[in-house]
Amino acid sequence: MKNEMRLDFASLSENEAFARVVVAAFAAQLNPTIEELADVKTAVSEAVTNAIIHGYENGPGTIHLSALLFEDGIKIEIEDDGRGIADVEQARMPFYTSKPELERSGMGFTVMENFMDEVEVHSLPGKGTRIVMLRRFEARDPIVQV
Amino acid sequence: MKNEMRLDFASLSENEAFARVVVAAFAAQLNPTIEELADVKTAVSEAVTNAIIHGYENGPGTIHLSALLFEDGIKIEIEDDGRGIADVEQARMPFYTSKPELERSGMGFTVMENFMDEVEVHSLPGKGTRIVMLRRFEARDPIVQV
Amino acid sequence: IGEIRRYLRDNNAIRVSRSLRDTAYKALQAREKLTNASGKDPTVAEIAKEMDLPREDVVFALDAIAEPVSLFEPIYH
Ligand SMILES: Nc1ncnc2c1ncn2[C@@H]1O[C@H](COP(=O)(O)OP(=O)(O)O)[C@@H](O)[C@H]1O
Ligand SMILES: Nc1ncnc2c1ncn2[C@@H]1O[C@H](COP(=O)(O)OP(=O)(O)O)[C@@H](O)[C@H]1O
Ligand SMILES: [Mg+2]
Ligand SMILES: [Mg+2]
Repeated sequence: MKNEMRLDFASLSENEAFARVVVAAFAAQLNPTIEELADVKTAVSEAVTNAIIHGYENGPGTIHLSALLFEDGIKIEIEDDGRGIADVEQARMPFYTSKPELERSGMGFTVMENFMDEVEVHSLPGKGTRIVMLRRFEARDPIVQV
Repeated sequence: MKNEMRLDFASLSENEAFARVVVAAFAAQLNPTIEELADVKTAVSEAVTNAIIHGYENGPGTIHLSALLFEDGIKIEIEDDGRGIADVEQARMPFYTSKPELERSGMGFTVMENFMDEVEVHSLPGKGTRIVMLRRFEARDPIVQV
Repeated sequence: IGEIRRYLRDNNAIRVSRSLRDTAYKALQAREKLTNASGKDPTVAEIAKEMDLPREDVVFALDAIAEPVSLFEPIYH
């Protein structure tokens, strides 16, 4: 199986739940377990929330999401054209947050890394940020495929 | 409220259900009833199925879907870059189908017209087809909004 | 023993397809309950609130038990 989609949506907090379900509905074609899908949804939430809060700083903007299904997993890209990250290594560190005043946990990237098999962060200050995440699902009985 | 999204996806029959869920999850922000949502989903199914079967004739292609939420309704556009329709008026007639050998009902456009408040069909042979549909929802108490 | 447990767990892992149907049936029950209580068809948000789930999740689940997708398509195509 090979399938792909691309979604652009407004950077609004209402759209975080929307983006999560879009990815879930797409990934559901691989008939993952509830756990596997929950992991992917959580990672998507973190990346989309970051784009809204940090990328566009709650201002207007468009978030680009794409997903590619392959035999045993999904690759997801979440991109914003926002302010970007100057020091990606620091940003990925557990507990690091540039907005402590918002009582953010600084654990977004750590969550993505834990719930996905691969996480790449590409960012250019002033240009935007692109997160590429990959998650493999365990082999499953094709009979139960939806 | 004003919100919008654009989705591109592969012309595969699996994606008919996917497109339907995407639109329904987006429209859910307006707090419709299940019935209202079911109407919209049915119309989306018909338009997407047409793009897959008639537009791209089950071959490869990309389907473009966009949705705009406004105060009391949703506007949806579904577009393909496929073979197009030479005679739109004829195509919209109840029971007309160009593929009777597939035992198609010819009722797709009629269903869209019945379930949506407005349906426009723009098509150019050899270029593609764009369906623009509008559906208004009953006014709802914003207090129940989650 | 650990391996056996893992085997059992993996093989009993509930697929999303099944959990969606469960959620959908619960949503229909919630809808009926709310309809009986208020006398009118509840909105998706009201059902979601009753179930303590995001409304998008309710919508997604309901699609899993959606009646005929295309009312007029032959079932055997
Ligand atoms: N899309 C983004 N655009 C700009 N900066 C970002 C983006 N995503 C993450 N960051 C930066 O990386 C930091 C760490 O992100 P994260 O681990 O999710 O923690 P938190 O969101 O709680 O701050 C953020 O505080 C922010 O400075
Ligand atoms: N996206 C499209 N691209 C090309 N032709 C289309 C498209 N949508 C509809 N048509 C034409 O319009 C006709 C009527 O469509 P419809 O009412 O959905 O009936 P059916 O799909 O059962 O044939 C189709 O048979 C086809 O010839
Ligand atoms: Mg974060
Ligand atoms: Mg049709």
